[in-house]
Amino acid sequence: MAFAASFALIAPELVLGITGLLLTLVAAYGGDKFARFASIAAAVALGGAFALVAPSVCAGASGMETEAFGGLFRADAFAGFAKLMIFAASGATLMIAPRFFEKIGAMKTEFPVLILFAALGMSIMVSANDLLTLYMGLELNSLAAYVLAAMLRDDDRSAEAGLKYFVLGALASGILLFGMSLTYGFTGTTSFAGITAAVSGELSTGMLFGLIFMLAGLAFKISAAPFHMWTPDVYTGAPTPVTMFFASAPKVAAVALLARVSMEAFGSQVDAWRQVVIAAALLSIVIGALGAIGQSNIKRLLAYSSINNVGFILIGLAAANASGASALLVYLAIYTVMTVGSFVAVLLMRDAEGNQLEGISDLAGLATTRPALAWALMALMFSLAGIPPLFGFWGKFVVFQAAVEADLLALAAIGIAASVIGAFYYIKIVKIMFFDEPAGTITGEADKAHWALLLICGVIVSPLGYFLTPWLGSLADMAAASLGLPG
Amino acid sequence: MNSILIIVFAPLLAAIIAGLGNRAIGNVAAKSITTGALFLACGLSWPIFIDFLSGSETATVVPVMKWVESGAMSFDWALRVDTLTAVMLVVITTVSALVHLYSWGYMEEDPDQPRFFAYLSLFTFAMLMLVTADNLVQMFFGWEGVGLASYLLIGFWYKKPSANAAAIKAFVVNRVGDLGFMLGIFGTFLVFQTTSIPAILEAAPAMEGASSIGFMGMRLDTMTILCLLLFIGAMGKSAQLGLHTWLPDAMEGPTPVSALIHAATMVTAGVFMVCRLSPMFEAAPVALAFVTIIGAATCLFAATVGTTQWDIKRVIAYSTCSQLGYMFFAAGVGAYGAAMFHLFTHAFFKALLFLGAGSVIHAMHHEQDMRYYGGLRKHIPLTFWAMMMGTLAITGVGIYDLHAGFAGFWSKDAILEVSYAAGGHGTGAFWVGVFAALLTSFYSWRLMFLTFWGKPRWIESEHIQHSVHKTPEEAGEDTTGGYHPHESPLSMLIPLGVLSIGAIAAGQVFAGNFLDSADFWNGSIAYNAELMHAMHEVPWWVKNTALLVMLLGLFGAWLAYIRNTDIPRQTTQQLGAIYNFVYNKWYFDELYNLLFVKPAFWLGRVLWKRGDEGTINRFGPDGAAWLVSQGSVYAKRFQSGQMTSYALIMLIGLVAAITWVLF
Amino acid sequence: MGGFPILSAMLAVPLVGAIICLFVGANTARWTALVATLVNLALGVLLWLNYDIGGAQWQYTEYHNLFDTFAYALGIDGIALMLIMLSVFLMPICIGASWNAITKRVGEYMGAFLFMEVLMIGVFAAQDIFLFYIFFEAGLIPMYLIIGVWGGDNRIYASYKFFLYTLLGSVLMLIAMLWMVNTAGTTHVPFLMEYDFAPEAQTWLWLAFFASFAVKMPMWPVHTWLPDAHVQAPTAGSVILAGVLLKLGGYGFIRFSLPMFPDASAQFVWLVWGLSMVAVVATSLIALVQHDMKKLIAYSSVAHMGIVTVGLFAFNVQGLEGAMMIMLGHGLVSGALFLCVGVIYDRLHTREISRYGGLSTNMPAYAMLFLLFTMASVGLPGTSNFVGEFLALAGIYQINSWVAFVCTTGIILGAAYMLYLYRRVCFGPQVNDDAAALPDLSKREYLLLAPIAAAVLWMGVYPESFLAPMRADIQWLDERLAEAEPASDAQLVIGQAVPAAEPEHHGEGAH
Amino acid sequence: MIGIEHYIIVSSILFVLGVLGIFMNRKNIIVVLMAIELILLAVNINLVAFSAFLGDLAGQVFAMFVLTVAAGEAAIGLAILVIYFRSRGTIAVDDVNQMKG
Amino acid sequence: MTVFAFYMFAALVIASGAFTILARNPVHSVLWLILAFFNAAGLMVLVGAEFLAMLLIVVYVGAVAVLFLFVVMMLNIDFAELRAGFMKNAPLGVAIAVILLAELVLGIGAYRAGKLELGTPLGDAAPIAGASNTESLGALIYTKYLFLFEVAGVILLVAMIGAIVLTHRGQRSTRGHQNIAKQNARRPQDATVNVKPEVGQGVEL
Repeated sequence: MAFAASFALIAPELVLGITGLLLTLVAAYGGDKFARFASIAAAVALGGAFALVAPSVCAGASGMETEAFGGLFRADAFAGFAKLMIFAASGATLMIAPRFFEKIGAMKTEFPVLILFAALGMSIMVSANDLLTLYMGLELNSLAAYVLAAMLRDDDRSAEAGLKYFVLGALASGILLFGMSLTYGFTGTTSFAGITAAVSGELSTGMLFGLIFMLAGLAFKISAAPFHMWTPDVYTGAPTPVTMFFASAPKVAAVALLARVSMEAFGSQVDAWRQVVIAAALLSIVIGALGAIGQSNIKRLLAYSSINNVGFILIGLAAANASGASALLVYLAIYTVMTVGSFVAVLLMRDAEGNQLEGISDLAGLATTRPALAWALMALMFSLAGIPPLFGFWGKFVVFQAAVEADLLALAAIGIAASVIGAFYYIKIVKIMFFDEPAGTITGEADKAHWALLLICGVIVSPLGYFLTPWLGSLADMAAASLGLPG
Repeated sequence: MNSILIIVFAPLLAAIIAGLGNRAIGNVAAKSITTGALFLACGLSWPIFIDFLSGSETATVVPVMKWVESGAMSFDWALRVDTLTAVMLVVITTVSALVHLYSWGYMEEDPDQPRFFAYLSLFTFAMLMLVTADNLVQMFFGWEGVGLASYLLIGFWYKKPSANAAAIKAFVVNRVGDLGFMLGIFGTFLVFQTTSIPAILEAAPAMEGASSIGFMGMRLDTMTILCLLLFIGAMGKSAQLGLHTWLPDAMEGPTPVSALIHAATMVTAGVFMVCRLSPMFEAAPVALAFVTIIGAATCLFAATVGTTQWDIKRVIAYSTCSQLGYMFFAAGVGAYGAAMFHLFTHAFFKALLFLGAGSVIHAMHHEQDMRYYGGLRKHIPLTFWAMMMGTLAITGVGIYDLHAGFAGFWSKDAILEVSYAAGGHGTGAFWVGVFAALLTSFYSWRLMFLTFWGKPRWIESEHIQHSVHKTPEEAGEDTTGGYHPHESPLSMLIPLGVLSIGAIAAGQVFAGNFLDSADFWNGSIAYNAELMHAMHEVPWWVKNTALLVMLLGLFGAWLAYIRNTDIPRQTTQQLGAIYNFVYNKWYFDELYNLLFVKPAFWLGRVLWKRGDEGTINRFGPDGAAWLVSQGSVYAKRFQSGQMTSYALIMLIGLVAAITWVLF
Repeated sequence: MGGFPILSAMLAVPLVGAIICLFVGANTARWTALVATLVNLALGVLLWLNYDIGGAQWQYTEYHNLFDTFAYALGIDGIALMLIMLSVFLMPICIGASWNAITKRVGEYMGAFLFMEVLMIGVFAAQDIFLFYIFFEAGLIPMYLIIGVWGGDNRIYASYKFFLYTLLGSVLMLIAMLWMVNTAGTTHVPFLMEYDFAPEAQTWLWLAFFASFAVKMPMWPVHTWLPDAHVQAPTAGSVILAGVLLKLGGYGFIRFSLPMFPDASAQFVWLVWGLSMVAVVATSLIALVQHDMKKLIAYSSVAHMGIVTVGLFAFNVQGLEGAMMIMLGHGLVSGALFLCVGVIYDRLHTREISRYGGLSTNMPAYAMLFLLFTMASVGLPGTSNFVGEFLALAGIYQINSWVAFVCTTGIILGAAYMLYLYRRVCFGPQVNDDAAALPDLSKREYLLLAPIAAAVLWMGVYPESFLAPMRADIQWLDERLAEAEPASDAQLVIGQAVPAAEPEHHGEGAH
Repeated sequence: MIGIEHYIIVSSILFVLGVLGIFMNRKNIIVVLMAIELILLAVNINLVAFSAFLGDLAGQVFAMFVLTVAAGEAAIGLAILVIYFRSRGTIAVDDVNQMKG
Repeated sequence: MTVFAFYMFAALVIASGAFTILARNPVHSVLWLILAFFNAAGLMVLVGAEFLAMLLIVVYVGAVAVLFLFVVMMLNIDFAELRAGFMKNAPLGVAIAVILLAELVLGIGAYRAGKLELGTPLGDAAPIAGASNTESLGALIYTKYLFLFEVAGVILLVAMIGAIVLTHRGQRSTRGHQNIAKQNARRPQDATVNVKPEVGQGVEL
């Protein structure tokens, strides 16, 4: 077995893993004094991993050469594309988290370690080419995530968030596992390639059950309705940087994984799962939109917004063709930027003492008191709503384009009509910031790092983002091509 | 013949200068410019008319500018001059110039004189555009332009609510007619693929009875429907029965306006249009019958109402309406020349009557109610004589066998005779016309007697009371209240004099040309030589009926208003319901109010409150918003915060998915 | 002009201006905006002067392929040229109208307006269907802000309604566009205009586009956002809304629905006619009973747009040109009417008609201009709207007399509600002391209204200037539609007499 | 030999019991955690049975990893439970509803 | 014999599973859970997976179940309050669960004994002929599944870090839970209660 080649392929994961282990030691021996250092080191490691992944993405790596460890692991462009987003989002989390935790005296050296391991888990997830790898990566990520959610252990809401996330997450992974066991039994193999071969004929009921259970388990991870119920509570309760992390990186990983399982492993049985995905997509769009209306906590609103957005991502998945996969990746990339930007903006909501504010009403009149923040948030909101010329529109555009190409016209029509409900609460935020009398509560200073990140996200979601489209589009196309889907 | 350009555009230029200059250039300048422009136009018009009389001039078209070209539909600004136009030119410019002059005196004390003169000139321009139109759309331009001017002038005293109401009424009722006119133009274009009047008239005869067209689900004779639609436009402008309600109310405008627009020129535009398009109407016998019937009905209706009104201007207004009826039934029986002749003479004597009435009103401190007049003959003799000339003209005084008479005698007699000669519908129209002539005589003399004879009843007028600062009780026996009516200034008397000449002589001088000369018309109207010949052959009694009924009317008026002034009261009491019916103008206003105005407002409110807000908004956007907000309430309730229910929902989702794919 | 990308320049100037406005003080922002819009107006004039009438169908084309499904493609035909001219003409006036009226957040306001101008020009100039969509949709954002930030008391409701209503209308169009591009294999509008989609597909595509354009237009019964938006928007916002944004719907019909789906257009002709007829009559009646000036004018816009839609769906040259002329004329006239309302609103801060009265006495110049625009709105010949209304109605009459009849009643009702408005505002005794004390137009206001007045008269007297650039394009469209054109109900028969006493009912012609 | 169906039935029943344990319980979170273990047990039975019947050891390897993860999961779960108890003073399921709506 | 053993183990595993979730006392639940593990191990032995069976006992019973017991004890929960109760829409939950079970059983076709078609393994993880189950597994884990084996290690590490991060209290005193004021404020009437149980009924703890 060519272990050397395999290790070369998992170089990014190795970087993350080894840094994680080293930082564990730092944490164990150095304590919380080294929290900042650990954050920076972890961010550097993520940067390194990013740099290691980038070439394979740009080269559009695919095929046998990308398989490591006897086909357990696959470092193709699709995985690479997702990894880039995962690492970027994780890095962003590390950039902004210290300020948040330090303010409340809860910064721990373990935080970057857990982020690193979570990123490692996600990285493995998206590279999974075998049910076992899938499960291990997913659990590595999940376990780290449960801990991160409950990180503020003295905070009621954080503990509750951790608990809810854990219990429901465990249930979901149980469902997923049960599905995997059935899949294993009825296909005789755990490798995706084997499954693909086994399901290419007629789908037996057992396989079908396996498929559905697996989809359900993964739907939990991407918080697609009706497996989304944990999302608002956990997003609200978890520390804001962690919420940002949850809303971005794991979602990318889970979506990529879902795409791989459904489009690649079960790619020949599109009809079996398409209906389910469509139903989940529409439900997510509607429930996400309805739930977001009337929220008073911005994190909770963004949680619903993420559910809403997942619905659109699933439309790309339902298309089940190369352009669908590409669209899904493009959407994910834009969504990641938008969601990171939104949460950075939320983190910038501080009162004079530097305490975090989460109430939407605190945003009142922001356009006059803090115009830069208000304009950035407005751009993000319109972008999330998918109004051109902001970049968020492009995500919706490619997704619906894929759906139309796959002849899913009714889905596209209903989906886009339902997106209008979503626009309602996005423009409500704009309304509060621009039309209302200033509340004057947001007066606190902010870090340069936050502003820098917000600026980057703001520029990307602005119409300037369209300059990225050729580049983003071709990368996503190459990544999608590595899945080997029909046109 | 480029003088036509000056004739048409000089008033426009004057209107623009006076209108925009307004207070900047001052009253005198504005008045001088407009009046000057009109006299210039008038001076240039008569030569053209005379040239046509002498036959030395033929129809010409002076192109001005491109207007619209849209596919096959193309129409340009152009000025057409032919006999018909020439007749209208002299009528318009003469009356207008005189009215301008008259207004110097009449409007002396008004603060807004430049505006008034600008409007008057603007009107003249629009009217000239109408009569010089070479295509239907330019005619429509003039048509609407005079409507605008009429609106502005009726509402000239814009602070008076009644004037505003009358102005809007005039415009909107005219628009009803315009609806027909527009549809008529569209239909004409559909059929002939052109809007050029000569082209249409050339093609029209070929369509007679041999063509059908679908219109609003019906299958109709092409020319009939086209002419009917166009005639609806004429009905609106010429205040024919059904669309006449605006005309009496239009008397809210200053009296010179009534004289110019609502007597001499604008209201006759409908007659002009029918004459202008006479070859088309000739091709549509059904439409012509309709024209006759409407004309006769209007003639009768307005005459009856005229006998009961107290407002001096309203009496004349109904009289105008009635005279327009004569013109229409003349046109309806095919005697377009007679119709135009009556239009021509009527312009003079009716303008005279109005201006005379204006002079009376001027003298009586803006009192218009004849009940408060009386005995004015001696105080304002020149006005009296002018009015007398007008009355003699309108009542048609003249003796057939002597070939002598006032202007109205010639034209009205011609109409009665020709309708008798035409037979068919015409016979009916004749009898109606005769009866209307009786009434005309009665109300005209009634007006004269009430105003100029009898004892002064002035003090009962509020206007006079204001003037002399006395109540009737204070005045006691002196029913004049010590008020001294003054004869009008020269600027007002000169027009009266000029028009008196017209009222006396216009018929005598021009009858031959208008009635009996196909050469004079030179193809500008459909000239039915046979009919005109037959007109002269009617029985003797027909020829003298008009005089007879005139005398009867005179006698009746004398009886009731000089001899025994109790008769009117007794008669009204005896006739009761009929009197009220007539006095209230056959309840047309009330009926329209009930049928159109009130339902429109009611419907508007219903459509707004119940429709837009109560239904469309409620179930549309607001309903959707409500639905969404309800949905969000449920979605929030759904998110109970309980882990167990979350788990349950996940499970339900799972089961649902399995069930879905299994079955 | 050689290769100078004048359309891009017209997009760039206001865009740069908008960005500058965001960062400068109030007064600088005002001047920046004014200069930017005037420069654009100058560019627009150049555009018009250099437009080669009778030349190529598409001129000033610019094409930069960004990537496979998306191109920066600009280019105009005569129709677009006219609408661009309308936009650039109204913009400086809007800026001027806001000069004193807007005092808070001036920079943002001017920025929003300039951004709006970019989008409007973009919509008319876009030759890529998706570029069009982006411009079309993006207009929601600045307008939402304009209504919401600088609007009246009920601005929140109005801005939400405007935003969501129009968004809902237009999203389905995107799906339809995606399908079309997928099927036809190009995003290039001129190509799509000549592409023959399958008739069954046309039905659905047409409906999707209709949803968008009908809301934008707005057609009855999806018009209810308009009164609210108009009433609540600041004066200049109403001007732009009525002047240009409503025209996007009509432009959409003429650029997309009709040429791309001629069969479906014919198929749904009764839908359009029916809704238009209801719009003309119902909204006119509603306008009659309004007591808010802006609402009245807003409803009148709906009625006018009804005539536009029947004109568009008359399937002949007169109808199409008439519809275009109404759009241009209505853009000027309704804009001017809103400015007129703005003039007195700035003085008295109320839109209640009953609070005014007798303004002719103390504001004669204002009364005169208001009268001119009132008459233009009524469609008096010699003003801009007449040409359009006349041609549009003449056009529809060629194909259906019932529709023509019902829509022509609009001229009666239009006269009624406009004159009734004018009477209550400018005529009558001066019952309100404060209204009686209002000063007449200022120089600035003269400068705003006089150009529109001149344009209104110009269009009425010599519309050839405006018709000529469009003629070839309308002709092209008419030929494109010729095959699908529904039968006329007139069915003129020549040479076959029908007895008058017994009119024959033809099933085809009767309805 | 007992057929594979029997094992599937047993594991299905156990799985459903585990699921029921999660959402039927309203008083005690610890039992919820145990129910999760039941689900994992069901999965393990399935995997092992399939592995045996297929003659393929991947299932057993899988089961072994599941066991490992389950142990880790239990540790994390209990740790979260502990801090939850510390901050709230209760482990009743019903009380875990501070965030909702 | 194996048939009997299977049914016994199967019945017991299901029964103890049921009692795990139904028991009122968490301690009982843990004990029922342990029983379930034992029986499951039995089932595994029946199919020849003795290593897994052993692992189940060692890991689950030896570690997990004990951990549960430990936590149950540590939290010092007032068991009197912990009566087992059901959620309000329990019938719905049960119905759904029954449907799920029915679909699983019927859907997969498990009722048709002997006719179930399993997949065909690729053969890359087949047991080594002649070697014991444990040996074959070992050979696989350290070769084919080495990568995952390492990942499993990381997972356990994360679990450890997580548990420590969450529960470890740094420089607090050993009597971290002690609240002097609360202790002082405690009154006998709050702390003690006099119960008189009926004959045959226990004291509710």
